[in-house]
Amino acid sequence: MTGLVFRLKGEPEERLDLSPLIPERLDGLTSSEIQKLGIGTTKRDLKLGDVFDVSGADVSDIRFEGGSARLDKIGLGLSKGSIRVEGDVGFRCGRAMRGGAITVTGSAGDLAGSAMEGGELVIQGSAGARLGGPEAGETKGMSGGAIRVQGSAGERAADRMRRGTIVIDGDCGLDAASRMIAGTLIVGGKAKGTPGRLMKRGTLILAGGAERLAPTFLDCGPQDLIILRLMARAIGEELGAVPFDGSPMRRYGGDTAVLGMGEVFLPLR
Amino acid sequence: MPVTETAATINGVSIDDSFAEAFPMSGTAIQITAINEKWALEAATKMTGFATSVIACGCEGGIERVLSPAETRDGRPGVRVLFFGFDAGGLEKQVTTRLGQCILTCPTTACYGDYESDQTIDLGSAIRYFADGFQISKKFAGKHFWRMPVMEGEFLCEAKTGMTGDGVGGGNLLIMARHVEGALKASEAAVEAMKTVPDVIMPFPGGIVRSGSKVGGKYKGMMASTNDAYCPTLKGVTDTALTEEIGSVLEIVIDGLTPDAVAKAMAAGIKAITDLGPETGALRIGAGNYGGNLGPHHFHLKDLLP
Amino acid sequence: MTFRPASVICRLGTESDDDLSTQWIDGRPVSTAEAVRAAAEHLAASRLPVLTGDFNDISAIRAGLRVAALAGGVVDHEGLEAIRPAIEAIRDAGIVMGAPAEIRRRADRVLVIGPDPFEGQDALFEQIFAVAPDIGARTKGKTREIVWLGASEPQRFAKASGEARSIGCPAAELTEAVGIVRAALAGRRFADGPFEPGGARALAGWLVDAGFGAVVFKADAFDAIGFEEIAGLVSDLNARTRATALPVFAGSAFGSAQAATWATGFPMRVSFGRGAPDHDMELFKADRLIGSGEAEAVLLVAAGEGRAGVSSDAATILLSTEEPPAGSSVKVAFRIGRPGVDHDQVALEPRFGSFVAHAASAPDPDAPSSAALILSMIADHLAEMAAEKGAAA
Amino acid sequence: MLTRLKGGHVVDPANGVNGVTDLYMKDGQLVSAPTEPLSADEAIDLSGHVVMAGAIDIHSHIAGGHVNTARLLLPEWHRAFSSRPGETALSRVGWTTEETGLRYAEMGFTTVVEPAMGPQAALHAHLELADIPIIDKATLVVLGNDDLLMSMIRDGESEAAIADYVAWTVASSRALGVKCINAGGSAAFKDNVRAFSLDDQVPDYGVSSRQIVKTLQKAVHDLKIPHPLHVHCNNLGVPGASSDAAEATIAASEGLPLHLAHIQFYGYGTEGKRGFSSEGRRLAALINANPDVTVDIGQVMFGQTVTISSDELRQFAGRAQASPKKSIIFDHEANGGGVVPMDYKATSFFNALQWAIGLELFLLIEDPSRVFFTTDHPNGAPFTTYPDIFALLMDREVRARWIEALPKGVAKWTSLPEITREYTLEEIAVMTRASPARLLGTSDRGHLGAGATADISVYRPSDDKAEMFGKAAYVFKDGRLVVKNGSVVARPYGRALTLKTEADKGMEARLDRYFDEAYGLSAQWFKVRGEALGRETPFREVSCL
Repeated sequence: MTGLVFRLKGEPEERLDLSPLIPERLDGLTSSEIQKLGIGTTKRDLKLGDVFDVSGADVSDIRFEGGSARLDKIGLGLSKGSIRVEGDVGFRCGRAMRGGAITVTGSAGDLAGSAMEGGELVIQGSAGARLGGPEAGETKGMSGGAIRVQGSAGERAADRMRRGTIVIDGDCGLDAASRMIAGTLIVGGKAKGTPGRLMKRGTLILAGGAERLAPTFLDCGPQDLIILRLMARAIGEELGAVPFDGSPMRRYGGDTAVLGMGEVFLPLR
Repeated sequence: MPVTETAATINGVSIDDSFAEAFPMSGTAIQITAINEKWALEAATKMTGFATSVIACGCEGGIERVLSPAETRDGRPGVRVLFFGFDAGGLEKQVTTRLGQCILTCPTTACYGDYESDQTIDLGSAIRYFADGFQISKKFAGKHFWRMPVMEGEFLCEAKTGMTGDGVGGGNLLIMARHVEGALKASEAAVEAMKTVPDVIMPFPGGIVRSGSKVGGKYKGMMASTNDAYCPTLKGVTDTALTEEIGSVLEIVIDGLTPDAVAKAMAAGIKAITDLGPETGALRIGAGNYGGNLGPHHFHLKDLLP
Repeated sequence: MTFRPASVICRLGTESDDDLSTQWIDGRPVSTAEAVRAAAEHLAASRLPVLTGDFNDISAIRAGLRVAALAGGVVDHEGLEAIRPAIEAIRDAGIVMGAPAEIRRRADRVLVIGPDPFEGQDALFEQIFAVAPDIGARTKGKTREIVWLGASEPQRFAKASGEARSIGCPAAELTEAVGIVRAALAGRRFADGPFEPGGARALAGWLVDAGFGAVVFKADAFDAIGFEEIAGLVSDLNARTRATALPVFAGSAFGSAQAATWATGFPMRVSFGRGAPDHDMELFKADRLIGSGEAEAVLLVAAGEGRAGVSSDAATILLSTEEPPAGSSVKVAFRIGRPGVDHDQVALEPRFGSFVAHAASAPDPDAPSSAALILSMIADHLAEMAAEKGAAA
Repeated sequence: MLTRLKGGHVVDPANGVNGVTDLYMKDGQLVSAPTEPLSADEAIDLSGHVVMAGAIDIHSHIAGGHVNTARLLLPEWHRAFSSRPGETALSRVGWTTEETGLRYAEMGFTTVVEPAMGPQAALHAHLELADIPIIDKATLVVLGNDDLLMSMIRDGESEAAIADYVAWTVASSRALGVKCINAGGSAAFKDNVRAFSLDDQVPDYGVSSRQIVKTLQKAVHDLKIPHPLHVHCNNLGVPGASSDAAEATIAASEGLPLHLAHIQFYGYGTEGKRGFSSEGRRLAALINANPDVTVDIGQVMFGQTVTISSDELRQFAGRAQASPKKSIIFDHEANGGGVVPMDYKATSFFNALQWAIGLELFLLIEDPSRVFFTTDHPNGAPFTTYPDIFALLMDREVRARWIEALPKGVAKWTSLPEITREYTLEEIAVMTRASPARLLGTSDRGHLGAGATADISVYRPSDDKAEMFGKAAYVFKDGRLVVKNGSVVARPYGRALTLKTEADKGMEARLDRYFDEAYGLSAQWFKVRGEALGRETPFREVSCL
């Protein structure tokens, strides 16, 4: 059985809510039922068939041919199977996913991997703001699984992150890891702004350095820690090469404005 | 006088038609790494000290083998250590107590679970409070670790390790020789061969025990007492299992995470002893049992011949 | 004092008494009914209309929300971006906050953080600071002490009843300054920050020793983290003593956001595109929707001079206190009266901490209609269109 | 137009009717049967249906500053929340003004009282109420933590002066009655007091909570306000202290009527190893023995909700239990308040016992005309859980199933499993129609006699009481069909019921001065004018006794 393919007919005029297109919700639907799924976000009541050509059948292997920054909520709540998008995606890609895998060959909008609990999200381009972060009012961001962004990420990546791993190969925008509860954020490029503000626990490995740290982060000096080696190795096996190798880094503890049990690792230099 | 049939004679060493009777135990494995092999071994040796018999030591433990850096979790030299106990609770208590005293304390070490199972016992999760609130929990790539600041740096310890309730304790060989030199030589050869088998330990000193025991004794409260049937000095006055030419007997006790591992270890031991031959080594190989009614595992020697 | 109705209960006047000089279609003067019909039809025909502007009358935002609900549109407020951090911080982490009237009577120690919260709000300043605390067993009769963190001089607070001093701090480091006060309060360490360590500890001690402390700041002067940090400081203080926060909001956005919250469950940037209200601070931002072309019709409410400029190419329905500019993308224009001047106005009153109905200060029967009335008429027309459509189907 | 409602089983205890009979309505009112029955212009066949007056909820936080703050605080629980897969526990709530009206109407409720309107937030409350469709609304204005009242008591001012102040507040805020919330507690909390009981004194004033309650009770009585003082006692939710507070307050009624709100939250003892036990039986006995006292329950049901209260002191204490962990606490002038999210878990011993205590009180208070049906929405549970509560009261087998599912050990601590009582339809009608109307002084509703407002709810009888009361077959509001088969078919706006009181001129002048001098506020700002609300008929006035 060949994978289910959604081929985008052209740039949609409105944003699309593609949350119904996960294996759990497509399973058992006929092709014509799939065509009739409502995916529009305006009063026009747009149907899937208006926007995509559909082929293939295996709902556990979904592919989008052609992307757009207006394709929102791809893989929302995904728990199994795989989704591959050839192109860009909009907001909330992989939000609240619990398992399975999503690959985006282009870039993603805001809230990619928002509050995800499990599974793996790979964005080969860049990600927007609040990568892995919570929605309005939610007290927890990402709480499991792994995200890799091969480009850069927007502001507030890993906000309120509670568990799991995020690797950003490029730069990350202002105030990464704000209000972090626990978990691990690894950044290959520069961390802009003041990362880690209001973090209670958790680990920031900023291999490309930070623009600045708040005075409620305290220098603990260079540290040669087994955990760094172990993480480089284990996360590398899980997500591919990571931008640190386990050699000694300078450790900062903070944010003492709140609990102060978080840590930031910066290159020795 | 008990009559023991001979199952086979290989290279001049006769093998009893007998079996080792063994018992289910809860078992686990951990990995200890350190800056070099010396310190990994120091920690492992201390941790497995006084862990010969579950009856008096609370658990049985031993070094399974030394691991090369390529084999360890963090790429440093390491040691794999196995522990066995009556049950999961007892095992966990022993392992965590020994972990706290012998690994946490030992310079440069780190400690990881080294047995995959859904059933687990605590490692770092049990001793993390030593860090007085400064402990850090890390979960990544499906694993959970505790990091504890210590004066030397940071002690890294996996939160839990897998355990099995289907481990086996009490696999054994009785090595019977003309005199103690031969018994020791044969036993040493057997232990060396057995060490190449994964998932087993021989918990007694050098893997060898001279004070093999029977169940109970004449004194109230003794759970075990000397195995008089195999004591050469009592050959005449007791119901002996020894023939006249046997002047000394040693025993190798084997604990394994699986029955198969115990069987493989026993087979390796038998091969090593028979390869050595009766002149420099042992005349006869036997096994200890209690008539077959106590332990569910019966390792028949005739099934384990080279 | 009378209060003139300005909302849904009003109906169109007869054509004969209609003022033809206050509404236009494509620059051509038309009757109110024609303009309302054209506006309603345009909104109904558009894929995703967006309503935005300054909605400085609660009656107007209530009517605007009704228009959006009926037209499947989005509602935004031009002042929302400025208070977005405040809304986000409050709903993410909570706050302990107080009314100005209570702070006036009870606060013996006031910490002011950041840019002057009372700029343009002299009456609010007077209300709080003209007198000394006069109630509370722990506060009554005390001389009010004011510390302004982030200023080189006490400036306006020198005129307050009590003693004022200032602690300098670069604007960009105010959040960090608050962070080190929190660390000091909890007995945790901190590195060299925007002010010296002894100062941070002294300030923390000063706050803890207050009978009733108030932390006053401009609501839109901080990002969400900064706002949350200040709210966190007040929360920490309340474990040991009493303290309350006063974020000072300016403009009409917060009041409109509250009305949107009761009507839709969300404080705006709400879309009715799919019927039920949906909320997203980013996706439903008017500028973004118009810029990206996702919204192709705009209804703009603009009050005040120079507010009638419409920069986008999207077809616009303009409700403005000014005449519409010639040759713009404005399709339908309404001249509206000034809320609170020509018309009565319901607005959030900072001194009151709640809504107040203000009667028109210069009521003029010849003044153009209120935005609320125009919007109500458009909504009524949309409702009629929907009813006809329903009946036809 | 004369409409005949034909052949329904009418349950109208206020008029002693419980049987099949026809009703007639005209111009929004019920009228006597015409001499010639065929003269009706329209007939609706209700045979096989149960017909009652529209239900009245006397205590439900549906509008106002704190309610709106709860909406603001919890976007993630909203039904329309943009991206949360699946339904959330709080999502069935009428969380907007719009949905509040629709959901209530669908259950056959036509009048709902918002019980905690701060005087300074009166316009805000009325603006929200004006946006709630279909149902009629009313408010109780909160006094008892205000500087002026406490100062007047301290200074020994006359009862008449105090009554004038109360009258001014009721009239300005367009309220239907007066509520007193942890009298003096919010004021004490502002002086850093963290626990406050009936005979504790408010610092700086030297006035006790008891004095405040008694003074207000007397003023309300002297002003002939129909609804007795609505009291939220001290120490809400504190094991031991809560039941003591309720007991002391009941004892303090001393022959004048008094209404105690959400009594369930006071039914907590300290027995057992968890230090939490039921005082339901004891409180019910006290209430049975004190005919001056009426109560509503504030039933707890399981699931995510949010507590909204002007009891600032207790809400601040409750913030430690917030779930999710966030809250908003207000230091208003006069009253304070707090919004604290709460997740009542069926697996929790404490929450399960709270649930049981509420039902004990419902079932052990003998007179259904003195106990009112509330969840203290949304504090104990959202009002959308009402159908389940009707089933629990009317069907002991439903109760047994729920008890069965509770955590082990809960049943031991409550008498609920032994209680066999089942509410009858007539008792339900007393509790939710006839008595609330009498308690509020709104004689035009709560019954189906001639002259009553034609607010009528019609149910399809079912053994499943939750189904029966969850979706009314028909609801008429002011004679207009607004709900059919559980769905809203028309959504006119109702009115706010307000008390016809007049403020004394002298008090008017005094308050102009007082608010200006003490708070820097205009007394005019406290006055709610109907014109500001944007509805054709925003109010309907109710006469004093």
